[in-house]
Amino acid sequence: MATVAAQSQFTVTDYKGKVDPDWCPGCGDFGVLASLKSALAELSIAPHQVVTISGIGCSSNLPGYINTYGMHTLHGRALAVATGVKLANHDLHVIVTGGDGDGFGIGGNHFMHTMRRNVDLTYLAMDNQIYGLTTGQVSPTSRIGMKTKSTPFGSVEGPINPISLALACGASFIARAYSGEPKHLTDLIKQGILHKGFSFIDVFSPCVTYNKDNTYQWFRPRVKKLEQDSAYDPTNWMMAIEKAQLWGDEIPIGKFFESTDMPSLHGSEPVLFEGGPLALRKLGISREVGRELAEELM
Amino acid sequence: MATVAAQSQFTVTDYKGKVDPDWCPGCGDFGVLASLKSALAELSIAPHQVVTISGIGCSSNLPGYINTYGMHTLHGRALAVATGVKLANHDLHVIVTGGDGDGFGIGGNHFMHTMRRNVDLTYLAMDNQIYGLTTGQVSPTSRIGMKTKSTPFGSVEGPINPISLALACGASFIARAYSGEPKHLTDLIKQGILHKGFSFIDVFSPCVTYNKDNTYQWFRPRVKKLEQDSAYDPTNWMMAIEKAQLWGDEIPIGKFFESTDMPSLHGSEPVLFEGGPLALRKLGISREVGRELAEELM
Amino acid sequence: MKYSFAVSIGGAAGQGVATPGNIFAKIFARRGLHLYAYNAYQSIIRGGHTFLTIRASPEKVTCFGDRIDLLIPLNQDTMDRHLNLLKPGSAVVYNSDTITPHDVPTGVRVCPLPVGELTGGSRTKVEQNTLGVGAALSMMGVSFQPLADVLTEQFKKKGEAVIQENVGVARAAYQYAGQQFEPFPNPLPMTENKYAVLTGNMALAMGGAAAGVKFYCAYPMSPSTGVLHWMAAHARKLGIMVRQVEDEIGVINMAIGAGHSGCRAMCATSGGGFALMTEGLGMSAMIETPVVVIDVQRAGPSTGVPTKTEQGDLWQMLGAAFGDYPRVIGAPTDILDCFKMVPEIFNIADRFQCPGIVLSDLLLSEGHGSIDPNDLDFNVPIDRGELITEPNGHQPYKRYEITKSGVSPRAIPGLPGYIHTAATDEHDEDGVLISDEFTNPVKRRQMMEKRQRKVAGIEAAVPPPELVGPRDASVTLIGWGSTEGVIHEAIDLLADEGITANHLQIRWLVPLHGEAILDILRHSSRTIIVENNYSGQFARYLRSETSFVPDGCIRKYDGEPFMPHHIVEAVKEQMIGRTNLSVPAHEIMV
Amino acid sequence: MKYSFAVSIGGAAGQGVATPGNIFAKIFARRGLHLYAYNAYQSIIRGGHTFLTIRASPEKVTCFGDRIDLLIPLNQDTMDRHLNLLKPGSAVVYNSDTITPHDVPTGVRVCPLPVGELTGGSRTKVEQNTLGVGAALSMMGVSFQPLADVLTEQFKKKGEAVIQENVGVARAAYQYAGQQFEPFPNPLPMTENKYAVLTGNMALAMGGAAAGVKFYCAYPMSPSTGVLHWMAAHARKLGIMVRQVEDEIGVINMAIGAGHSGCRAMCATSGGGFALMTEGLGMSAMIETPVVVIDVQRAGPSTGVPTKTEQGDLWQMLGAAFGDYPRVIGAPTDILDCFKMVPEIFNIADRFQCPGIVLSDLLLSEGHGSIDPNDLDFNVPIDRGELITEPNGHQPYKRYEITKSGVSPRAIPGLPGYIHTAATDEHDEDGVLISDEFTNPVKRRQMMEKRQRKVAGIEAAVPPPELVGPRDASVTLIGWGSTEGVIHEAIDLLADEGITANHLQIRWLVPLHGEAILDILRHSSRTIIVENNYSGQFARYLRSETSFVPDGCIRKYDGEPFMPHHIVEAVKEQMIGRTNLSVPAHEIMV
Ligand SMILES: Cc1ncc(C[n+]2csc(CCOP(=O)(O)OP(=O)(O)O)c2C)c(N)n1
Ligand SMILES: Cc1ncc(C[n+]2csc(CCOP(=O)(O)OP(=O)(O)O)c2C)c(N)n1
Ligand code: SF4
Ligand code: SF4
Ligand SMILES: [Mg+2]
Ligand SMILES: [Mg+2]
Repeated sequence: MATVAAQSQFTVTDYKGKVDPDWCPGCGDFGVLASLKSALAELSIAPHQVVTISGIGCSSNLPGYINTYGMHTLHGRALAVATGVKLANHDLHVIVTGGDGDGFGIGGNHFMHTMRRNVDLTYLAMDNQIYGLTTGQVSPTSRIGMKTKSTPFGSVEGPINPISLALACGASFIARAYSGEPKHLTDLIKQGILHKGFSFIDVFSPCVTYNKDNTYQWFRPRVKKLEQDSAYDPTNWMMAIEKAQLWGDEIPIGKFFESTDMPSLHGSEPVLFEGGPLALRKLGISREVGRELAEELM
Repeated sequence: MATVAAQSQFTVTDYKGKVDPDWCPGCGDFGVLASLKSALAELSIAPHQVVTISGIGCSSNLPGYINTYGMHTLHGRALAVATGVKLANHDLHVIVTGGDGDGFGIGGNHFMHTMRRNVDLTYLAMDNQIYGLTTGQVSPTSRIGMKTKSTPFGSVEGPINPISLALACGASFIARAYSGEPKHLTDLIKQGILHKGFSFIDVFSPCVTYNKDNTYQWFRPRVKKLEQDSAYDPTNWMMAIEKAQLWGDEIPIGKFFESTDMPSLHGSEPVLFEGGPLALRKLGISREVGRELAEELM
Repeated sequence: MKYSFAVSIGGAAGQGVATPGNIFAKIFARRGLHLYAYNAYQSIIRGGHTFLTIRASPEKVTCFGDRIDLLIPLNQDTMDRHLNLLKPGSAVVYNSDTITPHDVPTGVRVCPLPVGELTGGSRTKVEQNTLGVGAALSMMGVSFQPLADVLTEQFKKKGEAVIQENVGVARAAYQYAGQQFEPFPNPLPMTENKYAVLTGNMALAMGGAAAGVKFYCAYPMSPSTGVLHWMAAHARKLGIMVRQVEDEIGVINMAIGAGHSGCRAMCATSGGGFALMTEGLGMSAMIETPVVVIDVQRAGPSTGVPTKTEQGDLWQMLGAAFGDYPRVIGAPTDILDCFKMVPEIFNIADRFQCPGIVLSDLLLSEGHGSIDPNDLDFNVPIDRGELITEPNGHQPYKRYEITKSGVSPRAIPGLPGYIHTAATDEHDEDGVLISDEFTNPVKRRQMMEKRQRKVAGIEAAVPPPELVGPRDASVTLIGWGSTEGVIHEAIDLLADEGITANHLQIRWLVPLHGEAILDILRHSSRTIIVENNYSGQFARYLRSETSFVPDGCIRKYDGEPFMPHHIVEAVKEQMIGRTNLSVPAHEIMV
Repeated sequence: MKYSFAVSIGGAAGQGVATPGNIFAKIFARRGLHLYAYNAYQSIIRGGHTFLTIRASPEKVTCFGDRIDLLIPLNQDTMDRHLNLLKPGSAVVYNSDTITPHDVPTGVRVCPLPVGELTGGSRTKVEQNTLGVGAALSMMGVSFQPLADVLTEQFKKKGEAVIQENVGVARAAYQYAGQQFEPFPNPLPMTENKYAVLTGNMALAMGGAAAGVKFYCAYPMSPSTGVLHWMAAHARKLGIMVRQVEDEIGVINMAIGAGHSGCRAMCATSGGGFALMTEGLGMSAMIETPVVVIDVQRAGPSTGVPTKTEQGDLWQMLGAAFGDYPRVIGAPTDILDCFKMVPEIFNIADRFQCPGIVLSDLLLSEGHGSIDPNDLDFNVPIDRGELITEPNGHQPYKRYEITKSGVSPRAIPGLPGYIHTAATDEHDEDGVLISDEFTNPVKRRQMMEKRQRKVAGIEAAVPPPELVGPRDASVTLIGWGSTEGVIHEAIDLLADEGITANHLQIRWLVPLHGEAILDILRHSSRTIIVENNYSGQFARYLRSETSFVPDGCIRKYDGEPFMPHHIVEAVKEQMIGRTNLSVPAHEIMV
């Protein structure tokens, strides 16, 4: 797959941000950024029609590195902000990026509820199983036994499984990717953006500085693409939840699940059926309507 | 099953609280309170060895109605408080009660993380699919189309499935009950209390005042006990997650899942291996240890 | 107030105190009478004790006053609690089948209704209450037709039979009272006017609608939930996106997201929910995206007394979020002002791209009041400030351009040519983080000063408070927000006793216009701050801005609002020098 | 200060500025020299620019001072940024293979190290830095052995070979410098003492350990995370339960739960996390369960500048949670005080069953300082107040018994005979909700007053601040918390210029002892408040309590701490009446 599809009006350079990333050399986040740009270019989405929204963390610095509208919000709150952005202007493509701590730790409640609402966002969790920006503490996806600055004797808490969680919360598009597989990642991001509803992609994005357990060397031999398993059916929820339990010598990546028949939140909210994006509608209330409202009180 | 097992030192009256519940006549919460008292009596657990902890809501008023130590905390925070209580004194039996809004709405993040940590608590979610105390708004377990004061035209958001969620988050004991089946509920609460680790019981507890959809009449013909299905194996996670998807003419109640080989948080935290409950240990640091700490800095 | 008439209805939650309340309200308002109704209730759904007082007058009614003219107890408990509070000339109407009065105060008329007899046995909850209303209206000298009309509307859905039945029993009681009970000396007056009746919460919601709110989200929390209910009920009619969110953190962040996209976005909560929103307010200030938050105060600390009123959130508002940032905080002074203030705050929040806070309280938000429907003017000025909604120059665009006013033109996402990232980390004019790479103290200082320059603009946009009443009065009563009405009435009563008082009610809390306030208070012979909290939160805030210390304070923190005589007696005891801190006791045991 | 010597090491994040810093610190401290080290860095892991200054003296060193004596740039960028700031007599040591000095200020000595040559090609990052240290020490007149010792310890784990290699290159540089570079006129002094070196965060954690903290939980947040790291590292040794929680809301609630069970529980965060904790503080106050929260301030608003310092959270502390409730807030004045204050706050929080807040900042928490190890006395007084941990009367037990002190004996769960429910709803003496059934204004008022009576007790438990220096000084400098050291040094410098100043440093913020402060300030000829924020948060708070307005203010809000000369020059410009608000510019561009 070329970085630029023949028919696209845009190349990845059109999405180059104002500053270069200051991530550590080798950080998995570079791959995620690159794939996101490629996906947008290949889908030929104009930069100004995209809003990239993040929380706080190394990964959450991404919006500053891409030429789209961006919001670098509060730690853990990106999905809530993004829901507001999307409902206020559903013509925009809204991409959410952030870390495992941001999304599954402090942001867990918004994650759960945004999925059940099927808000039409594409959420890229840059999952490095560690708190990077705060220099290396345990994260909700850190494995039992992992030694970090906050668990110097090894973590004793079971990790969450983002894929199972997303399936349980009714997300309509669920995938896992690896920043060491950029083409595969790009393809999943494109599918996610095209999906009408909430799309979640849990991306393994190694932290080369603080996570010495889950390195590229650790992931490379383990990740296995679901797409290579002809028997795998991503419309089969039970199959997906079973696959999601695999973790060890084999770790599946790819599209676990997609359901195309769930309405998105903005698609099921009559207020948006006509009249275009709320943000562009004219303010104020007519005298008549005002009078009717007053009459209700008499 | 008699309210008092032959060998128990206690009767339900030993657990009678200082004041009588002011729940609406017919509220499902009465049944949950009664079953909790029976379970404690049958297990012969002394009232002072129990702490009942809740958030805020009609259901969260329960600690005031039972003769155990109690904490009536903040809306959505009971599980976090309870984790602190248990870790500080792991000799105590800690029961957590609260509503669907309290536990799955505002409290969702603590719910998720308390389960993955397998904190040794028994959590009774009194699930009436509505916000009762605030006089009837939509809840995370309200069905699509449900009309409430905050969704007068019907809810458009998919509900969460507490059982699937608990399974996905790695809870080690997961059950569903119905306050219209007090014996069954009592039995499940007893199992939950005896379970070493986090036990979650999602109890249908009808709100007779604000939920006109999910009434006793609605539940009674639908609930079906898993215990009656001889083929059902609650140690089989995949079987559990499949069953958990059922919702309609048949709604399974009973023990969906139990795993006895996951260590509880306090059981896996070496600080608690010896020396008894933290709360009862003597404060302060010996001169020698103090000197060692200073030496680290020289 | 020359004349007013107050009816109180008390019973257990679930006995339906609200219905007769609404019937009286409709009849009074249609009769051209102003009214104010306050319901003292508990945080339970059934049982307990709720006590609704509705007071009517040809003049504006701003509080429930000091006197009950007619008591309608729906149960024995209410009779026992309130009978002894009745003054000579007042009356009690009750169901004599189930309730008996004990030691009736002299001069109080007892009017027993043989409900069983009047309803011919069939006795539903509703009917029992309807009877009371019927009898009451007859004693007030109100004709029967208005009641028949209201009952007909009320039971429209239930069908002719039910209407007939209710109108029937109401008439029976009306006629029975006509024969058995003395009417009140002066019949309830009547005017040409027609009034609308609404709560402060409804007014706040309508104010939002008038301001052009297109996105409203909330998490239910008493006493603010009424705003959500009105918004939800009118969402489709008005094209407003209304969402109930998982928690208040989600609420504020979602609202800011919608505001960032270009909508006017609003949310409402109470103190506990606001505590969870403060981090979000800081974001609003830092990314310079306006958002309007309504905080409806209730008695704290913590869960406190969810159904009781207090003005105890002021310092939480002042301390909301860390660091220094511009914002505007207003406290509406009556129900109509709830409607008026919301659009004003939106204009300021939009012009200065900062958070705006409306500080209401249970008294104001859940109290019912009458207003002239023409005052509900939805055609309000809308000023969105320097908002770029379509490409119009400003190139090259710098979202956080350093300007003299501190305001930088704000482009909404989706426009070609204005791409930028809004970050909660400190950033430069172009929105690029300065906390990464080379933090630059010079740029940091410039950005702090740019944002803070907006404070002067906000100050200019907000009028200073004004003194009401004679400059040379012997005492100046200072209040803020919801206490305006009761202070106003207390001043009338003081006048009756020959004490002249003037009145300074603070409506804008931030900015405060401390200098203007000092100019006023300098000329006062005695100053007393009246507020509904323990520590004198406003007094402490005023002092922090002006060094001013009042001669005395009147405070109340028992969950109930002030009654006029509380203030009158406190002023008197302070004027004879008995104390400079009065804490009136609340007599009615609700 | 008679004598001090400051070395600065600058480079990109990841170049390992910390290591040479620690080496110097160890050598200085073992030499019996006091030291203070401050690292100016950015919120990134690699790249950017970090600049560490370490200053040593036989006297106590409380800030990084005004002068760099020796600069060790690890990259060209550092050379370019800082060379021009060097004063005559100072020197710069650098790797001449990769770095070149441009326009060297007169009187500054350039000392190029041919690193390649000295290391014989093999050149790891570490070694390059080690070379600089070796050369520097030789110029300071320090013998080589101490460096050899430290390097040996440092590379112990890496084995003999690595040790040899590093000691080897260090010696080479040491000798080369001995031959090529002038030593500094007066060699680094030496004393009998041996000092411990630690950060404020480590001191706070140790203070918790000393106080008997058995439960510590946190969510990582700069600049407070150091407390978590120390606690986690020592959890097993000290038998402390240390937990990283899902968010700060979970943190405060979990800590309160542990406190309720009877543990001393502590947590730490920064402004953004604290915002999420405020609702929990209200619960602590309402259920009267003590908890201690450390807030380490950083530059706000919002995410702000995570790696930069500010004193901008004060009003957030004052406004934390709604309603009125008792609490204690202290701001430690130096690193040792971080250690001392925590046990003091715990005793107060336990005695008065209320939340306690320790207000630190990045400067204090991440700065390194030397202290006499004997001052780290872990044998601190522990007063748990009226805590019932075993059955001992108090029957019949009422958890919220109304007492004169406002303190009600607190029984921990698990005891037979003391069963009660602690509720965040208002409750009666027995813990039964009054918000249900019949809300009772009398009981509500009694409970408010009971809790608030504790304020007087807290006030008595906390000493008023004291003035340091001559009463008749020509200026009084008022600061709070972390600025004590720099103000102290500024006062020395002012004395050198013939200006006598005295010093009032506020350590306890709530309660403030306003009267005592006024008594002091009344006698001051000129008062200036020095604080590290934009709006004068302390000045405004002091005014709210005392009406006091200072003659002038010195403020800084660019993210960097004050340097002594900033204050000196500001005082001088204010004394000649040029301004009454000074905002010093920060020269070193980090
Ligand atoms: C309310 C709040 N709490 C804590 C922090 C500090 N903080 C910043 S980033 C972060 C976590 C970073 O981990 P992750 O989200 O996994 O992102 P990564 O850096 O690993 O990409 C934390 C705890 C914050 N900014 N705000
Ligand atoms: C922070 C906060 N937000 C909102 C509320 C208001 N509130 C009290 S109970 C409740 C929800 C009640 O629903 P649920 O938890 O299902 O309990 P139920 O009453 O149905 O038993 C809410 C929103 C609160 N007390 N605190
Ligand atoms: S610390 Fe880890 S996550 Fe952060 S930039 Fe470096 S490698 Fe990436
Ligand atoms: S409102 Fe509903 S939940 Fe609450 S007490 Fe009544 S019936 Fe029960
Ligand atoms: Mg991470
Ligand atoms: Mg509920």
